[in-house]
Amino acid sequence: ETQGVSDSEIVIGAVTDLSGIFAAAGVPATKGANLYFDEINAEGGVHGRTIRYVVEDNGYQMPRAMQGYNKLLNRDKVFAMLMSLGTPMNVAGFKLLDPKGIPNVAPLSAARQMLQEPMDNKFTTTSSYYDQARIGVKYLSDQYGAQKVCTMYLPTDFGAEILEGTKAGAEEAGIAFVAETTHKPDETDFVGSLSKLREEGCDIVTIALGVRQAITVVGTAKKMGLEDMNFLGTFASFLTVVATVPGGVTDGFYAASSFQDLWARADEPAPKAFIEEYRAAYGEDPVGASMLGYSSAEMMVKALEAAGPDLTHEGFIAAMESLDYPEPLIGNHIRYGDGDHQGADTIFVNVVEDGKWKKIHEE
Amino acid sequence: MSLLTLENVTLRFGGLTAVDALSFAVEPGEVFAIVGPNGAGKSTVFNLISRFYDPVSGAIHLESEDLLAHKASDVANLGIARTFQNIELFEHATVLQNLLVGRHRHRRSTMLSELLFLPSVRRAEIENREKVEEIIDFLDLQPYRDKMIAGLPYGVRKVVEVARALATDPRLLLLDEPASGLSVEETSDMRWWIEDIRRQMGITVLMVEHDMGLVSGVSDRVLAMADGAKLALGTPSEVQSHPAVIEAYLGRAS
Amino acid sequence: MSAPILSVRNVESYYGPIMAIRGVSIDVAQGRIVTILGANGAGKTTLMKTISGVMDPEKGAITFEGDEIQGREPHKIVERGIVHVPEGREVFPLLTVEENLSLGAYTRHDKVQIERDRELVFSYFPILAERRMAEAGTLSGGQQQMLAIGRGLMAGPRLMLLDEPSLGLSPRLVQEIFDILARLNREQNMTIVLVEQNAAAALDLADDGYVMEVGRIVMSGSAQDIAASDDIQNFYLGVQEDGARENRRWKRRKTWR
Amino acid sequence: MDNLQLVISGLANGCVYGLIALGFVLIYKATEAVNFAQGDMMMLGAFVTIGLTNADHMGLPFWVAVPISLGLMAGFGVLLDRLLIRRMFGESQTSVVILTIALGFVIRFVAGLIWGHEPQTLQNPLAGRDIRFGGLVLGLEDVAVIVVTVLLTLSLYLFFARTKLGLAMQAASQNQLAAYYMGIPVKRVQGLIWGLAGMVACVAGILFAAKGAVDPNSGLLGIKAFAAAVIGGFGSLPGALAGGLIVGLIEPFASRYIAAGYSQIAPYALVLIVLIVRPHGLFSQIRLKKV
Amino acid sequence: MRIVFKTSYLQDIRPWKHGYQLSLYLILLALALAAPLLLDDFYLGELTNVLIWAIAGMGLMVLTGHTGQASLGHAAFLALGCYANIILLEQGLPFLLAFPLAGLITGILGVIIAIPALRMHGIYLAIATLALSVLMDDIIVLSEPLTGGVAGKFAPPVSVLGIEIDRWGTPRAFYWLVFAVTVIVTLGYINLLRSPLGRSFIAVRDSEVSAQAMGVHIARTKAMSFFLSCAITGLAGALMGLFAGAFNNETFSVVISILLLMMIVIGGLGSIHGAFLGAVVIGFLPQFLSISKEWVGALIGGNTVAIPGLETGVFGLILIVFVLFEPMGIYGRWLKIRTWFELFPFYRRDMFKRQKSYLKTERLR
Ligand SMILES: Nc1ncnc2c1ncn2[C@@H]1O[C@H](COP(=O)(O)OP(=O)(O)OP(=O)(O)O)[C@@H](O)[C@H]1O
Ligand SMILES: Nc1ncnc2c1ncn2[C@@H]1O[C@H](COP(=O)(O)OP(=O)(O)OP(=O)(O)O)[C@@H](O)[C@H]1O
Ligand SMILES: [Mg+2]
Ligand SMILES: [Mg+2]
Repeated sequence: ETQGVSDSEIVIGAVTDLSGIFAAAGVPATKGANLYFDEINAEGGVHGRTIRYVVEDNGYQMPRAMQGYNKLLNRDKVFAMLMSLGTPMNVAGFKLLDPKGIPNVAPLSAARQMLQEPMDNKFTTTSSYYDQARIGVKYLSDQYGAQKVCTMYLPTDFGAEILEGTKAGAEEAGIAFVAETTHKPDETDFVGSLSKLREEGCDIVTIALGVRQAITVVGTAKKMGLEDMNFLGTFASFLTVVATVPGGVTDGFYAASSFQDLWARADEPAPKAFIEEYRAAYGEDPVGASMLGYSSAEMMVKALEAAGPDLTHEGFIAAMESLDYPEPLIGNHIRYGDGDHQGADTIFVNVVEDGKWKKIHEE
Repeated sequence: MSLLTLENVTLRFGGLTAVDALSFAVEPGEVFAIVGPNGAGKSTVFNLISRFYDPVSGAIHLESEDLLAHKASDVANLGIARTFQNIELFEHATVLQNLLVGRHRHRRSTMLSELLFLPSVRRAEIENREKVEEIIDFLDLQPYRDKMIAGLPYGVRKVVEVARALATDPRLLLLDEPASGLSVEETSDMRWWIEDIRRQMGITVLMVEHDMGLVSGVSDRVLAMADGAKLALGTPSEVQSHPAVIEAYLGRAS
Repeated sequence: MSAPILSVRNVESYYGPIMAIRGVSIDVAQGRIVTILGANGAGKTTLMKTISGVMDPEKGAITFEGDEIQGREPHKIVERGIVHVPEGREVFPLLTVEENLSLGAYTRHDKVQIERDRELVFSYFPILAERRMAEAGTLSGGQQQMLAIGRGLMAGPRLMLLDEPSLGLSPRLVQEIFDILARLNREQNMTIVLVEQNAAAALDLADDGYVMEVGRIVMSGSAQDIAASDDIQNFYLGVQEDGARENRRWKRRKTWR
Repeated sequence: MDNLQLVISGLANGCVYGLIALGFVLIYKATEAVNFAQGDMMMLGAFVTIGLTNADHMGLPFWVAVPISLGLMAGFGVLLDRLLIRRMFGESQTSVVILTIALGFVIRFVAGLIWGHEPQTLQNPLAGRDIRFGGLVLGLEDVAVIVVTVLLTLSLYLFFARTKLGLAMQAASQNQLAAYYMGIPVKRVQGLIWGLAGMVACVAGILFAAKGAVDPNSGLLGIKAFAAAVIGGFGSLPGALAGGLIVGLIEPFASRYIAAGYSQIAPYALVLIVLIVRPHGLFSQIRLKKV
Repeated sequence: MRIVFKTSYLQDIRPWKHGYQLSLYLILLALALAAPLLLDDFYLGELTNVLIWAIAGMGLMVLTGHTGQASLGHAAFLALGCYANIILLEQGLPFLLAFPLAGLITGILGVIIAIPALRMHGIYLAIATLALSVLMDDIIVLSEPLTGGVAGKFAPPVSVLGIEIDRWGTPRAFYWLVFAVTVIVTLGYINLLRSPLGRSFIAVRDSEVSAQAMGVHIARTKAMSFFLSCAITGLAGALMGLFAGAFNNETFSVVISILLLMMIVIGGLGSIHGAFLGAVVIGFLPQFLSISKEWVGALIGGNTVAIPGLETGVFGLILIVFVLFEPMGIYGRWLKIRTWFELFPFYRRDMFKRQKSYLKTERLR
C-alpha cells in the first residue's frame, strides 16, 4: 500500500506561490500542469488511475509552506510532489519528504540544493542557475572577447548561486570577475549600480534580480549609453515578457536557460499545438512557465506509466531514472539515469532580437 | 522649613512668559490655593513642579530636595501627587486599576517575581488593594469600582483623579481645579474631603481653583497670580479684597 | 409662551447596553433661555448630544422648527441653525485660534458678517485676539473654553446648546459669559439651552428650567419656580447650613427619589 | 558629471516614492487613518491605465486613457470609502490599518486575475525619449515625474493650507466630534479625500509604469514610500516629498559608493537613523500634550 | 445573569472570575492535553502551528496590546529567537538550556534595539520596526559564519529529558513541547497583568503624562515591555524554527511581521484571549480555505478549482469582514455573545448596536 495511490487515483502535490512575489511563475505553471492532467484524466488516467493534483499556495512564506506540506503529507497523503516553488520552501520540505521517500519532481527552482543528498528521491528538469550562469559567461566571453565580468544580484540563495556560477564561468574562461552589486526586491533605480559597474569596466554583467528589475536595468543601461555592456540573465529572466517590452528596450539582452522560448517557436508543431490548447482552456496566452508546467506534468505521467500498474515509490524512481526522450515543447532532451537526476542537460544561450528571444548557442 | 518653595521661577513659551520670576512657599500641613485669571500660569506652575517643563531660571525645592535635579517620573516618589485640569485618566482601564497604578511608587517586587506571582507579590497586591479600598470608601467611589473610565460622567472622573493621586500616599497633593464641573452639592463634598485630606491624612494641599466659595472655605493662604507673576498673597479674605485681584480676576459681584 | 422651536419627546439614548436618558421630553420656546440642571451623570450631556445628532436616540422624536431631526447626521443639524458648545472644550488642538474660529463659521458664506462676528468674539475675549496665532492645544484650560464658546458664536446659530460654558473660567469671566448670553438672547433673539453646575447663575439668567436625575426629567417650570423649590435650594443652590461638619454625611433625601 | 546623473535619477525616482507617500499623507492628514493599500492602489491605477491604453488591451490613445483612468481610480477611492472605510468611522486607527492591509491582499489578487502576474509596461508617448546635455541623459519620463510631483505637492499643499475645505479636512482629522459640531460633513469630506488619494495613486502608477514595469506585487513599493512619508513626518505634504527624495537619492549613491552586500541596506538604515535622531520625522507633527 | 458576590480581595486577584469560568478553562486545558489522542497528524500539526502563532501573538500583544507600542517588525525577533536557539543547540547545549536562553537573548537584544526607539510613537515606531524587520534579512546574510547566510540552517532533532522531539518524526511529542511552552507563557502573562508591572504597561498605553505623574518611569517601562515581548516572540521563533526544520534569511519576512500584527488586532487588542483567537484565524483560516476548496471542487465536480491565488483573495475578504463586523476583535464579539447568553432573556436586540463614536488626533502626546 503506497501512500497516495488508490485503485482509482494518484495524488500528486505541490506547494507553490500563487499569490506572492513569485506568482508570475507559480500560477501559469500550475495552469499548464492542470491542463495536461485534465487531458490524461479525460482519457482515463494512468493505468486506470486518475491523477489528482493538489496545489497549496505558500505565498512565498515559510509558515504557509509548512502548512501546505502538513496538508499534503498528512491529509491528502500525496504520492509525489511536482513543481514546488521556492528554494527555502523546497529545502524545508525535504526534511519530511526524504524519510518517507516521497519523490520531489521538477521543482520550480533551479538551485543546486534541489538535488542535495540524499538525492534518490529528487528529480529536476532543468540545469541549475549555477550552470546557466557559468555557461552563459563562458559563451559571451568567447564571443566578444570580454575581459571583465560582474554580477548584480539579490542577496538570497538565488543570487548567491548565480554569483558563484558567474565566478566559475569567469575562471573557466580565464577572465576576471571584477565587481558585484547587491539589491533589494523593491529597488527600482539602478543608475548608481550601473555607474559603478561602468567605472569597473564590466563588459559582461550577470543578473540575478526580479523580472521587473531586469527589464529596468537593461533599459537604464541603454539610456546611459552603456552599449558595450552585455547583460546575461538566467532561467529566471528568460521570459517572453522580457523580450516583448515595447520600444525594443531589452534588445540585446542575453539569457541562459535549459529550455527554449515558447513564442519564438510558435510555428513549430509542438509549441503551436500547446498554445492553441492552452488558449482554448484558459482564454489567455500561455507563457514560459505554463509550458514548463505542461511539460513537467507530461514527464510525471510518462514516469507513472513506465512504473507500471503496481505503483510504489521505488518503482516510480526507477521509472524516472529510465526516462529518455526528446521534449519538443521545451526544445530540450530529457534524460535521467542512475545517479543522474537532472533531466534536461543542454543549456541554451538566447538573446532578444526584435522583441523575440533568439537561440544563439547551446551546450 | 517650608514643604515646597519656588524661588524666582521663570518659564517662557516662545515669546510668551507664562511664569514670571514667581516665588512662594507652601508650609507643611496647610491648604494653599492659587487663583488668577485664565492663562495666568497656574497650571504651568503645577507642570513645573511635576517636572514636565524645565524653568528658564529659578529653583524649586521640596524641603531641602532640589526638585530640578529629578526627572518627572521621580516626582511621585518624592511624595508629590497631582490631578490634571483636563482629566488624564487611564481611559481603557477600570477605576480600581487606575487607583492601583497610583500605588506604583510603592512597588517593591521585581519583574521575575511578578511573572511567577510569588506569595510576596500576592501579599503586596492585597496590601495595595486594602489601601485603595480605604480611598474608595473615603471618596464614596464604591459604585464605580469596576467601571471603565471611558463611560464615567465628568464629575466622577474628577473624583477618581483625586483618588488616584491619594493612592500614591503623597506628602503634597496638587489639585488643579478639583471642583470644576461639580455641582454645588458635590463641591461641598469636595470641600470636606480636602479638609479631611489635610487633617486626617496629614497631607499638604496646593490647589488651583476658580470657585471662590471653595477657596475661602478650605484654604489657609491664597496666592493670586496674573500674567505669570504674583499679584497678592495672604489669607483668603485679604486676597479677595485686594483691588488688583478684584479688577483682574473676581469682577464686580465679589 | 410661543410655540416651541425645539421639542424633545420621550427620547431614550444608550451607550451600548447602558441607558443614559430614559424618556426625556422638553420644550424650548423661541427666544427663551432654558436651563437644565442635574447632578453628575444625570444625562444632561447625553441629552445635548442627542439633540445635536452626535448620538442617535433609540426611541422618541426631536423636532426643530416643525421638522423631525433625531438621528440625522450632525452637520445637517448645524446647517439648520443649532450649534452645540460641548462639554470639555473639544477644540482643534493643532490649528490656530484663528483657524478654529473660522471653522466655527464653516456653514456660513457671508464673508462680511463672519468678519464682524470674529471681531465681536475678539471683543468678548480679548485674550483670544492676543493669542490668535497660537495653536489651540497650547491654550490654558479657560482660554480653550473661551475659544469653544467663541467658535460656537461664529456659527451665528438660532439655537445654541451650551454644555457647562463656565467650566474652568475665572469668576469675572463667568459673569461676563452670562452677560454675553443675556445680550445675545436680547439683541439677536437667540434661543439658548444651558447646562450649568453654577445653578444660581443659570437660574438667574434662564426663563425656564428643567431638573434631571438619573436620566429623567424630575422637575420643570419657570426658572423662578424652580429656584424657589426647597430641594433645589438645598442641592443646587447650596442654601444650607453646611457649617456643621458632623452633619455632612447625613444627606437629606431628595423628594423625587 | 557622474554624480549629477545620480542626483537626477535619484530625484526622479524619489518623486515616485514621494507621489505614493503623498497619497498616504493625504489620507492621514484628513482622516488620521493609514491606508496600507496605497501602494496597491498605485499598482491598480497603473494597470487600469495599461488596460485602457496598451495595444494588446483596449488600445485607447494615451491622452484619452489617462483622464479616464484618473476618473476610475477616483471613483474607486470613493467606493472604498463608501463600502468599507465609512463603516469604520470612529473606530481605532489600528483596525483601519488592518482593514487596508487585507484590502491590499484583495486588490493584488484581483489585479493578478485580470492582468496576470507578469510585468507589463505602459505604452506612452514619452517612452524612450531622452534629453541629453553633454554626458547627462535624462529620460523624458523622469522629467515628467519630477514636474508632475512638484506641481501636485504644491497644489495639494495650497489646498490644505488655503482653502476652507482643506482646513475642514485638517479639523476633521484632529477631532471628528468637534468637526461635526462645526457642521463639517465629516464623512463626505472623507469620501472626497479617498477619491483624491485614488487619483494621486493613479498618477503615481502611470508615472511608475511609464518609467519601468508593473506587476501585481509592485504595490509592495508602498512600504518604502510609507517609510519615506514617515521620514518626512507623517502628515506633512512637503515632508512626504522630502522623504521620498531623501530615500530616492540615497539609493543610487549607496549602490554607487557602498560595498556590495551593504549598499541595498542603505534606504532602510537611513529610515532608522532619521527616526532615531528625529523620533517623529523631519517635519514633526507630534506635539506634547498640554495638561 | 450571573451575579458574583465578592467576599475577598483575592477574588479580584485570581485569574478567573467565577467557578464556572474556571471549569471552562480546565475543560479547555484537558481537551488540549488530550488533543494528540483525538486528532490525526494533520490536525495535530495545524494545532501545533496555531499554538506557536499564539505564543508569538502573546509576544506582540504585550507590546502592542498592553503597552500601546505598535510593532511591524516582530518577525525580526522570531528570527533572532530561531537562530539563537539553533546556534546554541549546535554548540552542544541541551535544549532545555538553549531554548530559554534563546528567549533571554532575544529579549536582551530587543531591549538594545528598543533603546533608540523609546522616544518614538505610533506609526513612527511601526515604521522603525518595519525597517528593522527588512534589515534583519540582510543582517542574517551578512553574519553568514553564524547564521549560514543564504544557505540557511537545519534544525537538529532535540531531546527533552531523554525524549526525542521532532516535528515530523514525533509530532505528538512536539505538540506537547509547544503546549507546555504555551501554558507557561500564558500563565506568566496572566500573572503579569495582575501585578504592578502589567498595570504600568497599561498606564503607559493610555496616558504617558499621567503615568509619569504616578511615578511610572516611561522609558524603563517600555524597555521592560520590549524585553518581555521580544523574549516571548523569541521563544515562538525558536519553536517555529524547529517546526519548519529548515530556514534561511527569507523565512522571517516582513509579511510575517504584518500578519502578526493583523493577528492580534483581529483577535482583539489588549487581551490574552485575543492572541489565541487571532492565531486560530490567521493560522488556520488559509488551511481551512484550502480544505474547503475540496468541498467546492466536489460540489461542482471539478478536479481542481480553477482560480489560482483565490484563497489569498478570499482570505483578504474574510479579514475585511472580520474587521468591519467587529473592529474590537473577535474577543470583543465573544464578550458580547457571552453577555447575551448571561442576560437571556433580558437582552434587547439593539443592545450591542454601536453608538456613534468619534476619533481624536493621536498627534498629541
Ligand atoms: N505648551 C505650551 N505652549 C505654549 N504656550 C503655553 C503652553 N502651555 C501654556 N501656555 C500658555 O501659558 C499661559 C499660561 O497657561 P496656564 O495653563 O498655566 O494657565 P492657567 O493659569 O492654568 O489658566 P486656566 O485657569 O485657564 O487654566 C497661557 O497663555 C497658555 O496659552
Ligand atoms: N461613553 C459612555 N459609555 C458608557 N456610559 C456613558 C458614556 N458616557 C456617559 N455614560 C453614562 O451615561 C450617564 C449620563 O452621562 P452624562 O455625561 O450625560 O451626564 P451629565 O449629566 O452630563 O453629567 P456631568 O454633569 O458629569 O457632565 C452617566 O451615568 C454615564 O455613566
Ligand atoms: Mg489651568
Ligand atoms: Mg455633562
